[in-house]
Amino acid sequence: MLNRILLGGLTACAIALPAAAQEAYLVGLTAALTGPPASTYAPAVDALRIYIDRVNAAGGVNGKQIKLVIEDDGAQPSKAAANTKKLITQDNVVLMVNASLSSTYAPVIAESKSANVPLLFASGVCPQSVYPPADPLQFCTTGYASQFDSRATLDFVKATAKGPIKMGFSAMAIPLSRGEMDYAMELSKKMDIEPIDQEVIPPPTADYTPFATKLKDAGPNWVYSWAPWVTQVRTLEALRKLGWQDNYIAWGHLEAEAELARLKDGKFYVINSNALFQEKQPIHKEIEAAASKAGSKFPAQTMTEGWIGGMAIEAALKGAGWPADPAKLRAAMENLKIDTKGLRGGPIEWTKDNHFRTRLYYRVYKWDGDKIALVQDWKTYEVK
Amino acid sequence: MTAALLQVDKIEVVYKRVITAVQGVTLSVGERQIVAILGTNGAGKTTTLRAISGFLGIDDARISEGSITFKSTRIDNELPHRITGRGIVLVPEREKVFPNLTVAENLAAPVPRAARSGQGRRLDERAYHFFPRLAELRSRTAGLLSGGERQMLAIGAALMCGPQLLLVDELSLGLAPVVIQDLTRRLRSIRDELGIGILLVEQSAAAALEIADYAYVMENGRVVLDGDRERLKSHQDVQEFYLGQAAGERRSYRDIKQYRRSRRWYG
Amino acid sequence: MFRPPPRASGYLHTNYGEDLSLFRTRTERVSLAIFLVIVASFPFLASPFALDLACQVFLASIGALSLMLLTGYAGQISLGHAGLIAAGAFTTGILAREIAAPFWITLPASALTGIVLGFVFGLPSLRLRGLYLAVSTLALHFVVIYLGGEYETKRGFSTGIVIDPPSLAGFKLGGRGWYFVLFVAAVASLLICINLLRSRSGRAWGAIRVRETVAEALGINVARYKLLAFVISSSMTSVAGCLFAYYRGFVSVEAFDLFLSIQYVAMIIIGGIGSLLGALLGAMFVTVFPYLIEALLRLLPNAQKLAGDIFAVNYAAFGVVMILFLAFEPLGLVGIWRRLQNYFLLWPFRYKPLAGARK
Amino acid sequence: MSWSRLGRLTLRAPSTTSRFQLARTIRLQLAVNILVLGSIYALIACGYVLIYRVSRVLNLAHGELMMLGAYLVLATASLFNGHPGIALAAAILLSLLTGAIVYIFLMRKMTGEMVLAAILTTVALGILVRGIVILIWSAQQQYPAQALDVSNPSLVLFGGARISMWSAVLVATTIAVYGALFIFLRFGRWGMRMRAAGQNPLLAAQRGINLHGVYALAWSLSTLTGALAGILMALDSGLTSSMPVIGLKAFPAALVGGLDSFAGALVGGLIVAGAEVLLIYYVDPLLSDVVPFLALIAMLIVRPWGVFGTREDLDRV
Repeated sequence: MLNRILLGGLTACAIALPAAAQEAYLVGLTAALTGPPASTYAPAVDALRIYIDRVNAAGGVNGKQIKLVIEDDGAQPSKAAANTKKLITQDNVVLMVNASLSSTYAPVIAESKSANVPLLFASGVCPQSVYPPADPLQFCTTGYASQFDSRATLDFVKATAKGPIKMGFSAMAIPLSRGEMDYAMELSKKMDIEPIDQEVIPPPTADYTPFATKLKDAGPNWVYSWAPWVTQVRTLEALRKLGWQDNYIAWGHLEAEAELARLKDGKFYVINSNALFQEKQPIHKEIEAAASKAGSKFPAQTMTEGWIGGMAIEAALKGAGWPADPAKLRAAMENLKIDTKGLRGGPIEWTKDNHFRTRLYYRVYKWDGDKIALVQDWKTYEVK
Repeated sequence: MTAALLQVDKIEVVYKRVITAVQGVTLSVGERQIVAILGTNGAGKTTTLRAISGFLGIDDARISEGSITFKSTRIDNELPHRITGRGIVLVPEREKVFPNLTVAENLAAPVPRAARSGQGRRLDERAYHFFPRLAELRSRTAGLLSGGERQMLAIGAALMCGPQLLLVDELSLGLAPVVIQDLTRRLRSIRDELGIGILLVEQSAAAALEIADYAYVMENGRVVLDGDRERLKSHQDVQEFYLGQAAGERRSYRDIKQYRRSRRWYG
Repeated sequence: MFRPPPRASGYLHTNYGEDLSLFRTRTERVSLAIFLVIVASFPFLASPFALDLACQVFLASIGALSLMLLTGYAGQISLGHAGLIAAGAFTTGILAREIAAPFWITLPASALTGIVLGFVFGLPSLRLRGLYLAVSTLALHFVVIYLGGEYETKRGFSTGIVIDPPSLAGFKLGGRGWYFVLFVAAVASLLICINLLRSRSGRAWGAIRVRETVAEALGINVARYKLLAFVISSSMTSVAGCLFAYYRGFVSVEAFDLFLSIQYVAMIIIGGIGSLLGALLGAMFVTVFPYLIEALLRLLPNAQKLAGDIFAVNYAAFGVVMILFLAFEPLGLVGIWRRLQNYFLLWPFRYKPLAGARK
Repeated sequence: MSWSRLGRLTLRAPSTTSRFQLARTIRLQLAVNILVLGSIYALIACGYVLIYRVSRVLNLAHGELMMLGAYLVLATASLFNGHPGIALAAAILLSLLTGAIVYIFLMRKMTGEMVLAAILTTVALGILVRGIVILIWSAQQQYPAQALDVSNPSLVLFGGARISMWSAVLVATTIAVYGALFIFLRFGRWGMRMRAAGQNPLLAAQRGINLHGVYALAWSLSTLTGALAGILMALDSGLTSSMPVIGLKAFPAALVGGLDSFAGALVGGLIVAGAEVLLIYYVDPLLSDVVPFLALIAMLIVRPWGVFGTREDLDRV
């Protein structure tokens, strides 16, 4: 807290750290650290930075340090484009990383393609172009992927629900979320789930009750929401306030673990591709230790995406050897196997034409009595 | 000369750092004395009044020379609401009431100087005492009042500030003569009962000289003549140019056109 | 009105040609030559990032000039500038995507959209003034953004419309190519503004800005000139939007939020309301300022650790600078520049010219 | 259109409640939604009106100041963690102070400037406040209700309509604030002076009213009501750094009602909220984002000075 106020007062710090060693891998990152969506991207960037600092502390990769150059684009496409151009041309980074809103993808892709520098999506949703047949320069480690998540969710609902299913949908009024909800409605018809209502909620909404009223009156016994966390949780709370007590399933963003504990709602399912921290696996303790040592203001539970991003960068740079140029790096990344040490259901494997992953693993959690319970263990889906 | 309540000596007011509106004006108002300033349009009357009440700032004007002292404390170029706090209250020329507030609210709004000494309640009666007509109009919105009633309300509201010196700007503007008579009579009774000084700025010299103990005549930003009521009334130029009594019989237009009497002020 | 730069006395002109020319004295022609040399050599010396920044400055100055024309000279406050840029960008995006129109169709098309929208944005100005007009342009901004968002989702471009750079007979515009194209566009819009302000409509706008009722009394058709101001300013802005779309290579609704409108209004205020030079200086300042702050803060030793906070500080610093300019330097950068010029113009004479004379 | 929707709903309603009774609950629930959203917009709108009415300045930083009030609750909650009452009171007092400070150190300098410069100063202030809030509290989703450990149960009103406790408190607060403002402006001396200063600043100064005092009072009252709205909304549904946008959505409500009348702000809030809720329910939820501004454009064309605003203001602006 004091540290923040100190900086808030803009007092100059005393000593300057020695400049980083000349010889280092240069990795550029453009991220939405300010602006409305910052709450979902800032923790991931912090995790990525802590991971890279830890790797550097342990001697770096192939004996060389990794210099991570972070630029904020405030989720603004024009700023993201300028940042990417600066990182590629001025800092001549060998690898570009994007941890920002999907609206910044197009300019970043355009800039890195013109300089053919490989581009890794670390905490934003994976664009279509990483699925097979993948674009040679784009890779993605983010947990959630459009269309696959809905298929896994509807499979889970079909498996657990007893009797006929009437499903409502809740999306945020951004093209990505609406597109996913439309796909889910089409898919549910094929699985004889009756889609009865879709609520599209504009981001700046003072009160979610009017939307929840409409959703509740449609009389669903299941509601599925795939959108930024604030829309998912606010719709649920509004529905509960209106006395709707049925099942609600949403995607598990990085805030999920803390929110499940806060809401303590027995019928609120969270489907996720990352393991939650309450399982206390060795990797989780490792992340918690690193986060507290680095004094990050974000809780360790929100750091899985960033950590996996760090692992991917480290593995890619190790594969490319030294000195690494974009072409060697891209070749190394094309058949990379990243061991997620339990953070995910299995390793992330990239092949020549599948830059997303060959297998997807989904888990479902729910609050049960006094702790978060695992409802469905890793379920695998092949990515064709 | 009774002890000077307000002493203005040789003030000069400059607008926008370029135009000198008033030069070398000296006047003084004693305790319980009614002083009038006569003059045509643009003679600098309102500027002088604004200089005294501190409202020059708004149209980018400033007192560049001279000083204004009120009960031996200098108040030139001081914040307007602080001058009112000392007891100098201005009854402005136009826009003299809050149109959307009722009469009672117009009287309650001002910040009475006396409030600091706690006799707020008594002030209300004072306004209604001098202007009983206002008591009947208590709940009517001020915007709907007639010209005369507005002037009464303006003076009443000024009294609410517990003034020691009342500056009245153009009392007679747009009012019927009988109303002016009534208002001037009330002004004198206010002066007698409350013992406050009044500085009256007027274009109709007749009404002003009715009640003024002392008067000044201003032209082109300078005081050209001053004296007590008798002296001014008997002065030939004041009669001709301000009171409209032409000397001798009526003359045809042609004569006047050729020979225009020049003013011998400095006699 | 459009004030020529201050110059010493003694320059007399004998014919209209000389009188109308923009660069009359020898010193001005020399300084123009030097300026052109610098501008021409800049792309070859500067790093690509500085080149990109320069292109952004040219784009911003077209928008700032048109807003200065509308708000600085015609006195019509408009908070809907981002909406107009979005309109230009979306026209280009839609035409390029739907019918793969080349740039010499999309450019005039976006100018046309600008004219139509200028007319629509301008209609309220006939009834409203000042604050209420600003609010009506703000409302129209939201409507344009809503329509853009609808188009994007209905046609499935969820991450924005990607368009490839314009090509004339196969010649693709590279980095430096863009620099010169945008420089020419900025100079063209500057000339348009200068000549407009020296013409009858310029004088009419000046009158409307000072006092509408008096302008009406002087026989100026206030409605016509207000709409003219809106139409010209909007068409220039949407052309800037079209160039923006081509330069960035994509169009998405998130790029044109309210903050962009505020940045443009900040440009003309910080630059100095009421002078074209102000618009240019303002555009340069507001575009370069965030990167300046970032570079400055990066010097802080533990910059890396506080990465997340630096950008909030950047955001707050922009607010502080705007407040400082508004509160302490109402004349803006141009005020400072004019004072500097006066100082050197009267260099031997310490005495400051009559303050009233040079407003 | 709406009939078919209603018909489809009732067919599938559980058989126990009669068709008539269910339709009544829906209508009641819609009325409650309109009431809650209307009082949110009205409480925010009265902040705009308070400042505009007295000093003719439109405070576009109202959304950010509202958010600052909510974040202050987080700070005071950690200071007085144990008794939420004191924490809330402290936060409200702090925001009152912020309003006065903002006026004295910033807006006082801008009184003489032109309209655009004053508006832009408030925008710059908004950017500054947003930067500081993100700096100190980060952009994460925060929950003041959790910090004050107060719960937010859902209350069942007559006829089956439901409302959350804090929304009910918000509606009550709005009514209380408007009542207090009405009495203060109608009968309080300082209230009358505020109205007087709003109508004719020059004459007010001549009557000894200290204009700076009145403007500071207006600004602090405005941040007080803004903070109330921010705090209650945050307690009801959590707090993120994107709350100022809601302040902007409440702005059309103030303008539809007429920028210088409180009755207008109240009615404007209800009109905009009603339009939004009914459109969401019967037409298309996506419109709720654009509805306030469409209502604004319609009002600006028909009656620019709003339902209750005074006409002459328009020319003087």
